[in-house]
Amino acid sequence: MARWDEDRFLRVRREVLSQWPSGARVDLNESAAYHRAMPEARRVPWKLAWAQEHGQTLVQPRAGVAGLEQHIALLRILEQAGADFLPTTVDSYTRERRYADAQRGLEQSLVERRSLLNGFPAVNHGVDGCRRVVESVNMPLFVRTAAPDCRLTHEVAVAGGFTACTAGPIVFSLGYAKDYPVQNAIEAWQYTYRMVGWYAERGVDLNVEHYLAISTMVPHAIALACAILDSLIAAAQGVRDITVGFGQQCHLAQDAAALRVCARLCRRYLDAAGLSGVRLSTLMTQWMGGFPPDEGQAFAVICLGAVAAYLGGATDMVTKSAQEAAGIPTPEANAAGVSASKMVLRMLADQKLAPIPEIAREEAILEAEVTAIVDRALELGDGDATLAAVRGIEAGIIDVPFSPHRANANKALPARDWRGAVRLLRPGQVPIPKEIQEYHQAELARRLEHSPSRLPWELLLEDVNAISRGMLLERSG
Amino acid sequence: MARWDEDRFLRVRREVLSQWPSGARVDLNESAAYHRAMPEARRVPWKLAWAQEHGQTLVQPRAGVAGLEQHIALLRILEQAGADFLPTTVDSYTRERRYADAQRGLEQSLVERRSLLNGFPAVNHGVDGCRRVVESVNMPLFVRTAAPDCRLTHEVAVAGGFTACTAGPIVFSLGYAKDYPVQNAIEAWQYTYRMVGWYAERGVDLNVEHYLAISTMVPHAIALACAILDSLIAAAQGVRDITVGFGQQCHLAQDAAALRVCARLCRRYLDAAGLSGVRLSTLMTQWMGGFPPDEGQAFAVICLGAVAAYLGGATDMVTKSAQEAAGIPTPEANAAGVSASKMVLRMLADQKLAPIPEIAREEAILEAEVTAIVDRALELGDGDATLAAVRGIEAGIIDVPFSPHRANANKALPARDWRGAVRLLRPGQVPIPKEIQEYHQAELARRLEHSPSRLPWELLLEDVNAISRGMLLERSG
Amino acid sequence: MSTATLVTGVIGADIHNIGLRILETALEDAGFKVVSLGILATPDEFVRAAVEVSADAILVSSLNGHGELECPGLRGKCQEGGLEGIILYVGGNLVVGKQPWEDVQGRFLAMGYDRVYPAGTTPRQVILDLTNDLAARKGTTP
Amino acid sequence: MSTATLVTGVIGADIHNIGLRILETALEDAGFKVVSLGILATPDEFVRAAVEVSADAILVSSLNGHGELECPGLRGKCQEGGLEGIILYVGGNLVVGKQPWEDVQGRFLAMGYDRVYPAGTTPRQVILDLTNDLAARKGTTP
Ligand code: B12
Ligand code: B12
Repeated sequence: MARWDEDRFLRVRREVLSQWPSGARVDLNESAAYHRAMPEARRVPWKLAWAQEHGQTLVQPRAGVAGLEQHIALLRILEQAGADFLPTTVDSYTRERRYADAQRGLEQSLVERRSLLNGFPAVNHGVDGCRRVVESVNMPLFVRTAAPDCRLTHEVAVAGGFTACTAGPIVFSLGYAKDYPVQNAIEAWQYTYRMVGWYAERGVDLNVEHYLAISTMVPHAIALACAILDSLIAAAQGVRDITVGFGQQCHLAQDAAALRVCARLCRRYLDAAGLSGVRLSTLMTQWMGGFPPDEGQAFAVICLGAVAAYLGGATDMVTKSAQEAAGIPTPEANAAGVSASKMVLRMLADQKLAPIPEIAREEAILEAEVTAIVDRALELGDGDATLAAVRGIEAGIIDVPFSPHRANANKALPARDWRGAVRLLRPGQVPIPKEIQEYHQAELARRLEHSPSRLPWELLLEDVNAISRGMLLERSG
Repeated sequence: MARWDEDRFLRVRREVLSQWPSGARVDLNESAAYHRAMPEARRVPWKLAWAQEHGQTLVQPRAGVAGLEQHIALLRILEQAGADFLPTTVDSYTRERRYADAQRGLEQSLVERRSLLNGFPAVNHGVDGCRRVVESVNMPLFVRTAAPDCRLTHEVAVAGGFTACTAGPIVFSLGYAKDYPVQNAIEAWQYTYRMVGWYAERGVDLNVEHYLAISTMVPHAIALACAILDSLIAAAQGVRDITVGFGQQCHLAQDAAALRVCARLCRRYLDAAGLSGVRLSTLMTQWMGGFPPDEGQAFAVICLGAVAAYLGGATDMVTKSAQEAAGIPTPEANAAGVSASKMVLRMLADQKLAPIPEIAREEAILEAEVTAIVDRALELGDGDATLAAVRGIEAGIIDVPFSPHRANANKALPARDWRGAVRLLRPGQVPIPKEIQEYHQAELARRLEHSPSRLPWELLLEDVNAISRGMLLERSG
Repeated sequence: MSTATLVTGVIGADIHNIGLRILETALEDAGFKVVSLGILATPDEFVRAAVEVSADAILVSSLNGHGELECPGLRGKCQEGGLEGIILYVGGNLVVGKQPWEDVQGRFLAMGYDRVYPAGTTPRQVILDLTNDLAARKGTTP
Repeated sequence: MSTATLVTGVIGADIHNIGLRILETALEDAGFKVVSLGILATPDEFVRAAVEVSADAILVSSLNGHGELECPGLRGKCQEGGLEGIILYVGGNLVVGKQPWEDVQGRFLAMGYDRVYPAGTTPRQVILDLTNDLAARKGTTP
């Protein structure tokens, strides 16, 4: 996992930029100068640092439509609603590097005057399109994409003035790919990280955000292990500003605990790997599983997400809208998700409800679990995070429930316990420490008491659907 | 505060029933028989007991329109959304016993096909109209009115099959009257309580709900003192099922603490007065002050209310809608307030986040304050709750900020402290124990540090408006 | 700083006094003499008080939604009482439910109110309008 | 208990597999033979697999909103591949945003799908429809 030398980076770069005509426009030096001319307050890393200093939790929605003007109009509405960061969610074609299809979708969208794409085709809009976006709003921007290979998107978006991107070879392989080899994804991401490092060397800080988006019933320990390994890989290429996080599971103590431990643990592994000088911040995205179609219920999930972010002291929270179950939200519905979330955070900001013993308990459990998983993976990888990832996945040490990736073991079987906490019913090869696994079993047994005849997968289906049906735990009767 | 003998009750009753033609239809014995024939599950007292046994928090909205059919349609939508109790909010004319004006408003509403009244004119619809309502839905019903004298409304509504009513001479004098003497209000309420007692003697349990609705910046201690004294007055007339509560102040620890102490304290005073055999339950109504016009922000207030109700283990919670600031909500908006609230409660139900030390701390403070106020009032009243109320108000021992009543002292001046908790900046004659008042001052000082030049009333205005402007504490800058 | 006299109150069967109290505090702070009727004030009480103190304006608050039922006729009563041309403001949650503001405003202007305010109006705005309207009546600039 | 063979997959640049996995589990439980292509399946892959296993039906899942861009043409490819009259279902969040269901359904029926399902459809419903449709093809009653 040695740092790529600049030659290698620049060699691969030629090929990356040739994937679509807009690549030719990207000029690293010109971009670095563009970034250096931006006011600090419009840069993600600066604002994250500011938020940490002031104990604030920042909020950003997800949003993206095909057309440039429409996208700008959308972002302005979100800015108005109080978003601290603005997103640019990239469409699925762009994620899969199907730029010609994205072009077709973009053109058809302009003709039909509605977005047929589920996001903003950043590569097709090119560097100047991205700069139009960045210059049309006041808040710092994230480019939100997710795939095993996002190199061209990041070249274009960063040159376009974006100061943060979603990232990670492990989180994006296991979450967004089927047969793209993990090893290859790592290389693709090392490229992006190296690019971020290149900017950093020139005084241009960019933030990189690591979290496992597929998180329906994924225990926080597994998600954090992935984010930490990705962070090690990133830092090795010179990334200096990293956010680590996970998706809300709707159990307040577990969610808050995960926020409280994640940066601390990540720091510990960075230090052990001799990777110093990295700024860390934390993120929680609101519930990433199926949402309730009822909009009142959806607001409940959103607001409980904000309560958890407050209890855990998140630096950043990604919000959902009350239309989540129905489809891409209207700008207004998206804005209401932002304003509800911000309101909860503003109202709780000073209340100092902590310490809460239950959160501390979940912290201790989680810390032991994450440590066990990452240690074991690093052991398999002879201390190298890239090998740890590949071999850890192969060995089922890292095993993400519901992952669409063929390399994923699919042996770990989660379930909610009687209090709604996500536990491992069957750990598979995930190296959960013995006492903790016994605790999981005991807590799960209390739930199973009330439904003794159920098969594990029936339980899982029940848990997957519960929130969209308006509850955390299905009730018998 | 001796129990009225039946003769006195029946004598006054003739006059009460003659206030409007529909009074003639009320036949106590026939009504008692009607109630006895109702299934238990459709009675408020039964359902409150069930909820307490099962550790559940029930939810009810407020709602009422002029027309009978429209009102039924409205209640069915709320039932559909998951309301555990159904309301019938009575219009302002009926509250002020202006039945002829209510009749005019009702008729005009039917002509214009929209409700010109802000509630359901229960007296005008009469016993049979009320029974149509009760028989058209499956959930138990509350009649929600508020005035110094609600006797005829309660005669009609209870005969109409309602099994609970909002009540209280002190809470309704200080909250809803200008110059109606407190002494007279007590008599009017003793009548209603005696009526409830009359039914109870015949095996028909009815619930009576006591809370101070005017609660913008009213410290919980003052509100609970009022509700407890009202409960003593009620129980003395034979009421056997009482709910005590207050309005959410949006400080989680204070709200949860108030829920945790209110029934316990009320029981202590009932016991001391030799009033046994009363079933007590607890209530919190969601924020009763000005709401934010932004609907996302309004959902945040609503959901935080539900979080507080969960933390405090409320038996019942009255919900608001996201249209609160705009006016009487559409049935759908009202329903969304119910479903958001229920969703939060369902999701948190099993999580067992307690114990939370901060809540225990506020409990101790509150218990000491309430005890000091009620003890002092009872002392002034020579142990008689009715005299305690009259003299306590006269002496400013009970002093409700913003009360429109002329008898109210208006010397107590509240403010939020640096953490958003409501404290007394100036206690006036409210007998807050010395150490606690010092604590209030210290906590307030930490807030004032950041705004040293402000006058107390400027601070109050700031606090009154903060939530409707989207925050708990106004920020400088 | 104005020295005009105002009569304020919450009209009809309405008990919402918090908004009006805040407004009154601000008006007094701005130098107005405020005579407050408090809650549950009848149209007759408004007129009687205004005559008694020779008020320059009457400010009517109505939040509970019964504005359409309570507020018509006040202008007529003022005229009968000899308060020809007195400034009449009304404000609050004037009708039942969420209705387009233009409609609501139109209805109350038609009743003879000089200005109509939605809930959430700031005292600053009211003071500004009053100062202008009073000056206009006197033919001066504020 | 059915013994029919189904080809399932998530079409196009779409990676949402949770819903389909759950559906597949339920279908297998109900006795169907399920051949799953997983995520990111192209129309050609659907046809190739269906030919290979002589499938009775193809179930296409599309959640990411690109259904309108990815789903047209599959019926034509089936016919070219010799899968005359094969049962074609499609389901998920088929279009971008919240659109009236009748419109959406109409668009996909016009593309040649036999049945169109919104997100949130229960496996029970799908099993019922499949059982009926398969029986109808064979001219039997289920
Ligand atoms: C607090 C409150 C109460 C308290 C009142 C306490 C009190 N003594 O004032 C209590 C709980 C007792 C109460 C009771 C009822 N309420 Co209420 N209440 C509210 C609430 C939540 C806030 C009002 C408030 O204090 N706002 C804060 C102040 C500072 O703002 P403001 O009132 O808007 O006042 C400012 C401006 O509007 C302006 N202003 C006000 N008047 C005037 C007049 C003039 C001339 C001018 C220029 C400016 C002006 O200046 C003020 C200062 O800036 C509102 C909804 C909301 N806004 O969120 C409902 C609301 C007003 N209530 C309502 C109703 C229906 C009732 C009840 C009938 C029944 C019920 N909901 O249970 C009873 C009233 C019974 C009766 N006889 O009137 C409805 C009215 C419906 C409508 N118009 O469509 C509302 C809108 C709630 C709703 N959405 O249903 N209520
Ligand atoms: C979980 C989720 C994700 C996970 C996916 C994890 C995974 N591997 O599956 C992650 C986080 C990775 C993800 C990513 C994205 N997502 Co997504 N996601 C969701 C979410 C929240 C839940 C989906 C889900 O799992 N539901 C639970 C299952 C059990 O239900 P179901 O999917 O409805 O499936 C049932 C039925 O529909 C039916 N069914 C499904 N398919 C079929 C097919 C047939 C033939 C039949 C008969 C029945 C049937 O059977 C299933 C079992 O009952 C939905 C919104 C929602 N529903 O709340 C958005 C949603 C589907 N995603 C969306 C989008 C846009 C994306 C992204 C493009 C970008 C983003 N939002 O960041 C990327 C996708 C990138 C890509 N290349 O595709 C949009 C789609 C927009 C639209 N259609 O208008 C949605 C609706 C969110 C939104 N409102 O914007 N997402």
